[in-house]
Amino acid sequence: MIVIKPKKYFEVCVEAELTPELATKSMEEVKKFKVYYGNRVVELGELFEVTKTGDEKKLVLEGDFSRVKWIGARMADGEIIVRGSVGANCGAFMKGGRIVIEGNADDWLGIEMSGGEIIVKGNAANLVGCAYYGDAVGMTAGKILIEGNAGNYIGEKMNGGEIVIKGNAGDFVGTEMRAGVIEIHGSCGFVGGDMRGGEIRIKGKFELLPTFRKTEKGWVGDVNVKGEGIVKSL
Amino acid sequence: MEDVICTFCGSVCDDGEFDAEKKKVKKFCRLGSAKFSEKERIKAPMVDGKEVSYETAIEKAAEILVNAKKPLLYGWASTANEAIRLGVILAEKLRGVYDQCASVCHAPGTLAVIEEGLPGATLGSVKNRADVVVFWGSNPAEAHPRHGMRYSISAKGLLIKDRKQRKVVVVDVRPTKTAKMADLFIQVKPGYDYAVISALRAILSGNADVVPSDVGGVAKEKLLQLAEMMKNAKYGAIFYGLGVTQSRGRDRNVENAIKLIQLLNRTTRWVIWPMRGHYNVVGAGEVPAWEVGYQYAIDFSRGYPRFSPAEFSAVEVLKRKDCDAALIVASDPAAHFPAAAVKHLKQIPVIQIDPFPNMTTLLAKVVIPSAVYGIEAEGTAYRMDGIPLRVKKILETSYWTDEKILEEILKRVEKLKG
Amino acid sequence: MLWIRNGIVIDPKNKIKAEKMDIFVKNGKIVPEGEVRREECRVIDASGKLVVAGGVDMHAHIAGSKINTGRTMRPEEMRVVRNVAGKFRAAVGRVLLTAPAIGYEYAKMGYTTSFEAAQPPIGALHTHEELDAIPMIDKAALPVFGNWHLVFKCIEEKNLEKLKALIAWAIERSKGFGVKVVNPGGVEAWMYGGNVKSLDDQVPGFNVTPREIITMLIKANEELGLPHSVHLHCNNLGVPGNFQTTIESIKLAKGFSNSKRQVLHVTHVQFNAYAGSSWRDAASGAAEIAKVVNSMDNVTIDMGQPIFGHATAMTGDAPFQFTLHKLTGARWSNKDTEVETGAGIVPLVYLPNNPVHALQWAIGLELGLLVDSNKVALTTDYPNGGPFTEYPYVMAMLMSRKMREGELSKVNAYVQKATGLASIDVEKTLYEIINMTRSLPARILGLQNKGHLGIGADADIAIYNLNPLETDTSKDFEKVYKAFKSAEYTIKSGEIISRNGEIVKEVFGRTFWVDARKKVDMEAVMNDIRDYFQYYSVQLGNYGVEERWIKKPERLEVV
Amino acid sequence: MLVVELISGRTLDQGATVEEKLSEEYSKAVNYIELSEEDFKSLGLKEGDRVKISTEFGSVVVFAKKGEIPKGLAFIPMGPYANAVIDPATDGTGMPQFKGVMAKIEKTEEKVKTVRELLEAI
Repeated sequence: MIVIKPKKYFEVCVEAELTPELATKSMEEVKKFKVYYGNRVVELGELFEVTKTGDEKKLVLEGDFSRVKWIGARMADGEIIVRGSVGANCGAFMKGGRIVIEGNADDWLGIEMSGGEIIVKGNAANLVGCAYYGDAVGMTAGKILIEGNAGNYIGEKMNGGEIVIKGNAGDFVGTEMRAGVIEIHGSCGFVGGDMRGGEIRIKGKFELLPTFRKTEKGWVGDVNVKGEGIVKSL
Repeated sequence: MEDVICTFCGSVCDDGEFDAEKKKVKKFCRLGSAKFSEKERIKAPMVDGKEVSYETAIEKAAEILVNAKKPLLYGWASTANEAIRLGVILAEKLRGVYDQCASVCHAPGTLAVIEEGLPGATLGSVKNRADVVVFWGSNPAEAHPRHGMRYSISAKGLLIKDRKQRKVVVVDVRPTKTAKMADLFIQVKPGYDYAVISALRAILSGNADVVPSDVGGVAKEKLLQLAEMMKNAKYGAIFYGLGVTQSRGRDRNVENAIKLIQLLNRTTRWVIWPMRGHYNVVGAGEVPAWEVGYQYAIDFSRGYPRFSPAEFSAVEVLKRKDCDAALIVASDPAAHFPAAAVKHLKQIPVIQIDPFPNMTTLLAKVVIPSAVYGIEAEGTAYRMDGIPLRVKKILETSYWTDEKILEEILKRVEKLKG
Repeated sequence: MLWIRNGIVIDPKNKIKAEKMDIFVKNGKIVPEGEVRREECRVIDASGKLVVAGGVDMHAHIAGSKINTGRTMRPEEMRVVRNVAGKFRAAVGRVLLTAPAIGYEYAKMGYTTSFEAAQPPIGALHTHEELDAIPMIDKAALPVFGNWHLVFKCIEEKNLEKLKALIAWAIERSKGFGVKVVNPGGVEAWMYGGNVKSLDDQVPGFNVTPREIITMLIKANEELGLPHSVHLHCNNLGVPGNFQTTIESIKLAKGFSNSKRQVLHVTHVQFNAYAGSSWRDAASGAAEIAKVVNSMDNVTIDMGQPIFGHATAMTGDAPFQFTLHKLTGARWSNKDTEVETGAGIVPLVYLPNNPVHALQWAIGLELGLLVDSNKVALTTDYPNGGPFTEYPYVMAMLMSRKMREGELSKVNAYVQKATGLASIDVEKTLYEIINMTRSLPARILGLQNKGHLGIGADADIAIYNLNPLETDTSKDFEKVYKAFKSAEYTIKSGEIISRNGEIVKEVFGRTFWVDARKKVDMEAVMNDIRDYFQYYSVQLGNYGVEERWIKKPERLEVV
Repeated sequence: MLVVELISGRTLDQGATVEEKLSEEYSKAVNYIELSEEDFKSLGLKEGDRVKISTEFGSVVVFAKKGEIPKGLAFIPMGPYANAVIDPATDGTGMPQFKGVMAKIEKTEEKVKTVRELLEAI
């Protein structure tokens, strides 16, 4: 297990594709791991304090990582615990393993993830589990649990997996969704625009688009894409 | 001088007549006339408020930019392509961020293009063929005053000869000046454009039965009426504005509208186009697109371009305090950005290149005055529909052009970087 | 000054078939040995290497509003990083490339000239700005004429002098190179949601037919004596059964002749070579087309070869693009352009196991194999058929039956029954391939100093790590592919710009444009032009491109 | 006190003075809010009166005007006054929500700041 702690406040955001894979490397290698500090490429050890305890495939990120982007991107296994908040693109294209964020997550959490689990104890921002710019399909498998609130455009083009939001979600949930489940325990705005499949369950209030048909299964649509998505109360 | 080209709004009218003696322009609208009227200028280059030579200001600017970990290069919508190209190359060289005014204007439309494409036409096509024109969240009467006369509402075209042969629809949240000229005005509840467009698509695709009696404050009968009008048009055009790009839904509104256009083209002809604001905001996106692949919100920190408005648009970069210097060209973010973004701009060294003093001048460390394209300098600009026009130099000036200033900064930067 | 020693030269224009010889370069030109002092030359040892002229791409979409909208629409294309900024520009793109990437990738492959194949005249300044941004290569653009109301008017009036004057005026104003015709009449019909289906359909609103448009444009083009012939994208592109229309169109060239070149070039014929009545029974019409082309001495074609993988369809053929959008459900851009033309863009991907895609792939190859090597140029109609960076694949395939057999086994079996590819024995020789990528396209375009290594030619030279005397192109296809993928040397106007597939020097080439104004009485058309400008949205005085706005213009005057 | 949905946008006056940001004309072109006649009356306003606009994101004092606008909606020309109160969230699109923020409007005696003062206050 490796514990990583920022040495200082970062003047501009840092991009560090930290994955549990790092825990399998020697301290030397970990410290030399390349991260981007604005337009400078620097060594991890220059910006972060690093300590290693045992061989577990696990990263513990201590402190505020809200200015560090791409944490856990493309990770395949192992675990990352963030004892604070994370910056954008956390868990992007993740294939497996687990990320626990004790604070908040920024935009693009778990984009196009195809496996694994992300748990956010605080709030998440926008575009959770979505398709990245120009891509056809968002999250395909895995689970994202947000214990607080989430922002807008959650689960856009989602094609599998599960997103659970214990609090409220923002606007445009599950737009162009194809498969998978989004569960919102609070309220949200528009739901299911051009939804083709999958299910959105909401406990609180939400705004249904005028293109869904009421059936026994719930609201089915979006009729504009001959969709068979289901929107229903939880 | 005839055929003078206006460098104010995205209509880029090119039929002006300039009287060099009186320094007045004829034929243009109030905005164009204001553009060509004499006004207060930044007198000389300044560093920390002190007047200096161009060379000194440029030296200082280059120093700031080279030392920055993440310089933001923003603006570009009111300058010529030649300057923009140098700006993009400078951003690439500095490994900074390039963003342009569209990101607080029509860039959500660009996100929609990424999703669905852009089924459009030049303004000349609309003028010649369009029998139905819809202004959706756009208000040319105030933002593009001659658009209606030259291209859309009352333009005299080949197939559509005048206003009588054309139906004009305005969809907006309030009865704008443009709405007064319309045959049909549809007032939507703010934030419900997406739902209204979805309802129209449902009606047009034979699912009118699911549409409730009221959508976003619009009665179903009215939606049926609009759908009927759209279906019966021989050649229709939607011109959308900031009413949809700056409100709830943003790019999703435009995306939905494009899907509506796709559907309409199965039975008749329809096109859609954004009412772009600044005279060359199209160039500010097209130039980086061919140079580095993207239109805006481009980060070069890794030595190659990456696109992400969520991270690299100027407002996000500033709000996140994710830049440590800024070069502002032909724009005034201090006036036009939300306070939360301006706050960081006040904390970092700012270099401004602009002909006119504005709010950004007040917070800039280095101020470099420049010539006005279309009046004092020649260069290429793209009208809102992408039609290229060469704006003219009609008056002499001692001010340097943006192009020259940027060329010199680029040279200094290259030298400093070794 | 350069001295390329002991290379094995293939130069089809000058009938040099793999001869060991030296080449001398001075002031950007190929010169006789006597004009250089050997001791002042930089010497390149090309022993055992293939030395040929720089490649000439005679039909690609490399600049202007279409490709740029394509880039905007497809950020996912831009995530492939080809060069990190440093000594040279950052260059990105998977198939759709940025302007710097286009120049760099051509140069790496030993290509030194490329023509933008469709330019809406009113958008010419944009096209030229992008051409100016492409480093490394020489370039030019072909303005489109086949759906322009002014052209229709001249044809309706059967006024050839007027049409000639219009062409000369438009090519000068757009700083263009020749006469491109895209789906004549069909794009105008699209303005009403339609298309034209045969050469004899009347264009809506006009008393003209595609047959008349093509014929009269050929006539005008020939009387003007432009360097290049009419460059035709046929009607019915992408429609099963269209090979008949293509053959009919090709036959329109009968009765015209030109001692220097063809009188009609038909482009990306693969997309216009389908037999059958629907995609369910579609088959190849390549053999029939090849027969007709081979039987005529005044027509050339290019392949439009699809490459499996990503591509982006972008043409002036707006109705076809909409059909493609309906078929695939993919993103769709469209641009109706004043009273001149239209365009459309749709992303696509060619999959080997898709019967239609496999059919298209096979048809392209059939055309390349069955048509006389002096009549078919190698293209992918970039980015419609795929990347130009895979030209080496096409080159190797045309030379190796063995390679084709291997590839055939990987594609949908539908190809076996719908095309004759499997039974084609033809293996083009290296000489023929060099012709199809150099001498022939240069001749088709009318570029006298390109595509060959004779005295006076531009010193655009490619040296490949391939000994033609020792290579069996039929068997060594992998080696052939590799060699052509990255030239050992690419020399542009006498400067070494690329080595072993790495850029070593950035240069900017010239933009050719054709001036035929002296051949016409411009007043024959000016009144009509003035009158028609009421239907434009710009002033006549603001229309067009001045030479001084272009970085390195080169005017070719027709006298 | 009144709660309205606030939108910002272009006007001819704003456009005609946008290159003279430090002039009084510009300030005049952008330092007001348009309210429906009904809302205007309900606040007991007369032309030239000032109101304080407060949102979750800040507050600003501007002149009040009667405008042709539905009840419950208010319009403020794009510019620094509007930007003191609009929602800066871009929701990942890069575009702040310049149109559509709930705002509290109340009559005030506070003065309307100049653009310089506005900038200083940020």
